[in-house]
Amino acid sequence: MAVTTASKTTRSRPSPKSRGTKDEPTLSTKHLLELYRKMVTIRIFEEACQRAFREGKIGGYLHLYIGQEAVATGFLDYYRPGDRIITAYRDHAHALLLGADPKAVMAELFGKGTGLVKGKGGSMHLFSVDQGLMGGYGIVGGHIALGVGMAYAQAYQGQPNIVQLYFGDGAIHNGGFHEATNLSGLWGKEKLNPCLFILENNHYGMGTSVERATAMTDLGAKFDSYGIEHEKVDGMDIEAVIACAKRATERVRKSGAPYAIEVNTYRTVPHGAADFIERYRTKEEVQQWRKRDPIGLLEQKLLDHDRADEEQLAKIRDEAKAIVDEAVQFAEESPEPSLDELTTDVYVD
Amino acid sequence: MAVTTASKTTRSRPSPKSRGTKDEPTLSTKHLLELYRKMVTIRIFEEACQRAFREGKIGGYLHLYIGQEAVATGFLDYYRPGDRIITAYRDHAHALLLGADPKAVMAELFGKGTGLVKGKGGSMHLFSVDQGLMGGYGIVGGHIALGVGMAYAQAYQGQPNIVQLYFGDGAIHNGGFHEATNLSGLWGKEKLNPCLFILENNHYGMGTSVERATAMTDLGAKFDSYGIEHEKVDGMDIEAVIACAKRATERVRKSGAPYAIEVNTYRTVPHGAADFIERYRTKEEVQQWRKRDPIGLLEQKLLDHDRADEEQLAKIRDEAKAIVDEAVQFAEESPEPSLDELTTDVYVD
Amino acid sequence: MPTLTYRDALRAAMADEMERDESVVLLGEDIGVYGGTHLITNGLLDRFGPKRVIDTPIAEGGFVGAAIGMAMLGLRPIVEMMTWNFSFQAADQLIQNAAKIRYFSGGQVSVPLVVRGPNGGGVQLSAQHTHSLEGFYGHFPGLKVVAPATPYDVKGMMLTAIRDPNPVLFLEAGALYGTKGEVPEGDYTVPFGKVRVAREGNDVSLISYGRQVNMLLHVAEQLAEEGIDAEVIDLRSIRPFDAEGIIASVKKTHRAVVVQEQWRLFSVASEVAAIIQEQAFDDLDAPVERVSGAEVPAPYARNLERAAFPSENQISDAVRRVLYR
Amino acid sequence: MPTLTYRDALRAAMADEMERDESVVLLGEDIGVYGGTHLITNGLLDRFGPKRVIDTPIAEGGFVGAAIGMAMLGLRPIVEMMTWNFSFQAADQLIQNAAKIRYFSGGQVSVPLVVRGPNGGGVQLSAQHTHSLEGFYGHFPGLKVVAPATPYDVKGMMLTAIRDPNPVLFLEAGALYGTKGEVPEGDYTVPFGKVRVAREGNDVSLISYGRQVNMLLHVAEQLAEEGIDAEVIDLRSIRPFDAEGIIASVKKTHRAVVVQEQWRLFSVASEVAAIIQEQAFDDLDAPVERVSGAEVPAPYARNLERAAFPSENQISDAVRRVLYR
Ligand SMILES: Cc1ncc(C[n+]2csc(CCOP(=O)(O)OP(=O)(O)O)c2C)c(N)n1
Ligand SMILES: Cc1ncc(C[n+]2csc(CCOP(=O)(O)OP(=O)(O)O)c2C)c(N)n1
Ligand SMILES: [Mg+2]
Ligand SMILES: [Mg+2]
Repeated sequence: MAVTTASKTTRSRPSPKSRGTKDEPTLSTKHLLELYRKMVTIRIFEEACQRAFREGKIGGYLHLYIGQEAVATGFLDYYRPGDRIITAYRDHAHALLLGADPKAVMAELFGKGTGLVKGKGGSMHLFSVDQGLMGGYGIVGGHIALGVGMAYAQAYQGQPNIVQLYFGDGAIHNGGFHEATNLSGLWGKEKLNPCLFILENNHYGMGTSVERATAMTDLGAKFDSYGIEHEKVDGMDIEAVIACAKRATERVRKSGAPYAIEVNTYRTVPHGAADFIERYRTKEEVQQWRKRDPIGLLEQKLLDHDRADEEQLAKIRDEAKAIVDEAVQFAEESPEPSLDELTTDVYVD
Repeated sequence: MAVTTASKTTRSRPSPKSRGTKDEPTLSTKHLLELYRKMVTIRIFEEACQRAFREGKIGGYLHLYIGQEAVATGFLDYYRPGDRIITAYRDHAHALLLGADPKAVMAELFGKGTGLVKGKGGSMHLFSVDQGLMGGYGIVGGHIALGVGMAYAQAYQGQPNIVQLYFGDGAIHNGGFHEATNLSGLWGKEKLNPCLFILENNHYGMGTSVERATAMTDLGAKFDSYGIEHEKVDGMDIEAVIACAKRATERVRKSGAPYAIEVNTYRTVPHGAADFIERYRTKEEVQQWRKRDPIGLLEQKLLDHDRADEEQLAKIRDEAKAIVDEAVQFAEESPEPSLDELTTDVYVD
Repeated sequence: MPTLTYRDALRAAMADEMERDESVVLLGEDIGVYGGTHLITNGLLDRFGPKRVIDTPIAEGGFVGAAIGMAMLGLRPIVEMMTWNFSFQAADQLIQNAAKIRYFSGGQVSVPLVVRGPNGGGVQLSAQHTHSLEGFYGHFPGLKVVAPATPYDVKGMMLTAIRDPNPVLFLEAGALYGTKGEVPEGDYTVPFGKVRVAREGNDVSLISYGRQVNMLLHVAEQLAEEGIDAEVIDLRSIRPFDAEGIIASVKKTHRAVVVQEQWRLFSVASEVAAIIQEQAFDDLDAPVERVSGAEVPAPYARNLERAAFPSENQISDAVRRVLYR
Repeated sequence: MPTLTYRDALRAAMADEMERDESVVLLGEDIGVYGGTHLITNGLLDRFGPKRVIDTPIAEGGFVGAAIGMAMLGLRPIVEMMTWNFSFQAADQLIQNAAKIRYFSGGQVSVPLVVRGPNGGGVQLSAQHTHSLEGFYGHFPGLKVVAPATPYDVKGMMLTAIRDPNPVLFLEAGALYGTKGEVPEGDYTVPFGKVRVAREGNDVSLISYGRQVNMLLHVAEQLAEEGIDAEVIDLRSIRPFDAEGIIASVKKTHRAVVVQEQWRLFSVASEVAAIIQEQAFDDLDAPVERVSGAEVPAPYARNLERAAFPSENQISDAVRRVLYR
């Protein structure tokens, strides 16, 4: 896999013909640059993880968000204090966007005592409860019901908050999805389920394409079975995601009922950092999607419409790189967890 | 619960105004009388079970098919040798219709060594593999995947046969339904899943109505999520069921792909023979449905159109009663299983 | 002291705590409108309303998972498994989430969840509806697993369970729902992790939990007539597992018979025997005997089912063996 | 004899039998196009085509259930659990259907099914992806549960498993996939229900299965230097459970240490200890010692994970204890 370094990122900018950026940006320059900074930070963070994994400094499973940055970046732009976020194991971006210290996140991946969850969970289990992150989970389909239950609890407790529930296209065929979304639809009728389902359709569950996983490939439409309305959005266009996120989060917050978004996105890296052969998709397909890289598209837009120049963008990338380098250094230098930690946190005593 | 005895059955015949039998029967008199005989036999058999349960001669759980007779009777009219039938625990009718000896079925319920499965399974686990019955199963949602796998095996082995897979409205919200039907739709694309899904929608899963179990109450439409086409049929009108069964079984047999029927039916007895309070539905509702009792409707039709007279029908009922009485007597007189049977059939040695 | 059935004591514990604590909610199949298939929750929907007594579709994995999510935000859900036989559909949620979330979140969340329902056999429900799962779930750190045997314990242990900040699997002996016993009114708790000496004795320790405890008490009476003075130990809680309590009894009696309805291999009785030989090796005058369910799926026929479960004769024979009589 | 890795021996067994028997089909996630996430099925899609090498969606309950249905009609499906950690979603199918259908059908059907995949930890996969489930599934009559430790055994036992007319859960030690050993070409089988004496010795019996067996052999070498002659017993099969083989060894050595990665309570080691004190009470010179995984969900950090699993030191200390050294 060709790692896209921050500087390379700019090169992955679409060629004029494939430009999807004719129309004026709708968001303020300030906002756009902020989104750019967030996405770039995630990208550079993930690339650093990839290297650390290769060097054996990160163990276990490592799933990167490269290519999908615009999704969480867009939806979490409408995070409100008290909202709860839950996702699967591809969870670094969610933690960083919610304000978790990159140092603590990287330290977690390095299995250090200074990690976000004390080195006990690793990449798949990032939690930052005070910031709304109710976890990354490793069992496909397993976390969906948890999010639905959280939405019930929020409504029951009279909080004005919602749950953003992220899951992948592979999870939709799992019984866990079916049972949980049915409960959500049912409870939503009583305004007891302010849950926004964010289906990150990156077209593959590991090596299995949507077409090879189901005869009915309009995944968003599967929410019809549960009385949950839904829409689709282009997950590579951050402005589209932002517009959708604004509407969707407001709707769920008002209605107390669930709503679903099928996000069309793509991971331009292998499923896990340990994977290299990718027989299940062609280099060409990956290349095509790289042309619509969410960071590249935004750069293009910013430059085309003179919202920023190369220099500004380079500066943002360098700042992001500095943050990530610092996180890596912190992780490297942090001590392993104390062995007493082995037996703590099994039970609340 | 008012037990409908065979003789009472006639009284449950609809009053002229509620008659649904204006138009000429489409089936031959011979065929209609045969269907009548089957449904009446099931009814009388179930009523005998109910009494035996009250007398403590049948233990465990006992689920009766009263009110739903037309469903299995109609669909199994299109059973072809080599087809496989699988259903849940409400399975007496399926066994009888496939030709299982009523004596052996009743003996099973009495827990006798002469029972259909040697007294090991009881009411919920009737098997008659040579006659195509691949079992009754007690875990809601648990048997659906088995039927889908059987359909795959039949296609893989090049048999011209299909699977008739029966399940209830309560099972449709279970993850087992979702995962299995998705596989069926997927495998059906390759003509590897000749499976006819027969959803017996009797409007309640135990005490929970469809409306209280899901926000999307068009249950048949849930098959859309799996690329499986479907239709609905009136399960109280045996002629309608027959017509539907003919089309549907032929279609599945030809296509090698799944198809689904939502059957609108009703159990006019409590969920289980041990239940008496029924807070979840009104006496009036039950009464309304009794007016559309499948046996009553057929009697009406036969009489209205002079296809039979009271005498003929009474004779058929008496013959059925004799068969059931004989079955009960056989069950009573049969010995308990030998204690050696305790440890057999755990493994094939 | 008023006498209550096991069923009513259980309901009283839940209802009292619901009065005291708004965060307690109930979920399960047919627990509301239907009144509960075993009438445990009968009347609670009318008392507490549909927001707190939640009828669910038949989706054990879904509603257990949802309850875990509720618990993570501070509710105290009590989930009814109509019977524990259906819990295999929720095994992933119980084992992968409920048991582990606190640990892999580095202690950031807790899961104050109770999952309760009847388990065990004896009424001809046959293979799919007859399981005794104390050991099966007890294997997993992060869970607590308890099995009350008396009306007194079922109320006191349910109150402990609801207030426990950890996930508690509460395995009731369905066969005991109708049994009566003295149950104090009002608030009292029975702690987890301490065995109950159901009968004092000096010659042999009879060890079990759930419905077999009553059987052991009966056998002990018969043995008394033979001049055998049996002590009966009710484990009460399977995890935490009270090795101390077991060892204390065996150090006194020097002999033990462990009885369980569940299968022998990799079971509660395996652990009891293992612990005794580990910690009371020199005190043992005979090998620990185990009386377990027959190694077959539960049969339907009454005579086969009876033969599949421990009998009083099997138990007293085992006692005579450990006493070399 | 050619040397093969555990992985290649496993693949060879499946491929050879697929050549011989049309009724053998494979199902699982990413076993075809992807080549298998552990490359166990690599190349088999090209050789046998998509009708026999079936990529499935992420629906463990669904495809295990479907495989049971296939087996009931005479196919011999081999299901890959990408890892056994995901099998909790199929627990209902395995325990309620696969294990019991033959019984509750009165012997009318059989379920010649194999479910295989890696289990056990050691590579920092943390809590949800680290389980050793031999005892968990071994508890249920109707299932066979095996855990091969060598390339020789994995091929011979896989051939036995495929030809077995009963459901077999085949728990591979993921950590051993790359290990090499001598593996005969062609057809040979290793029967279930017989332990393997991996090393002969007279002073103490070290008993385990799966990847710990290699650890025990290594510890045995170290102990030899102390003049302790340890016998190493590889259980191989968990159900059927070879009590005889265990007892034979202990009657010779009079001492036993049981080692397992899984948790201590209600586990394989519990049963081994219970059986030994039951059947070799008078031969035992010391209590059976157990070395098990720490009673915590598996942690991620390397040092914590190492501390969570049995170590060579823990084992040799246990050996010294049973030898009163
Ligand atoms: C129940 C279960 N089965 C299998 C796995 C192994 N696995 C991990 S990720 C994955 C693919 C999930 O795909 P998707 O839901 O689309 O998420 P993505 O990786 O694309 O973000 C699989 C099969 C698992 N973690 N859980
Ligand atoms: C997984 C599971 N949960 C709960 C039950 C208890 N139970 C038995 S039948 C039933 C209702 C099923 O309703 P439906 O599928 O509509 O079938 P019907 O009884 O109406 O024929 C329930 C909840 C079960 N058998 N399995
Ligand atoms: Mg995906
Ligand atoms: Mg129903």
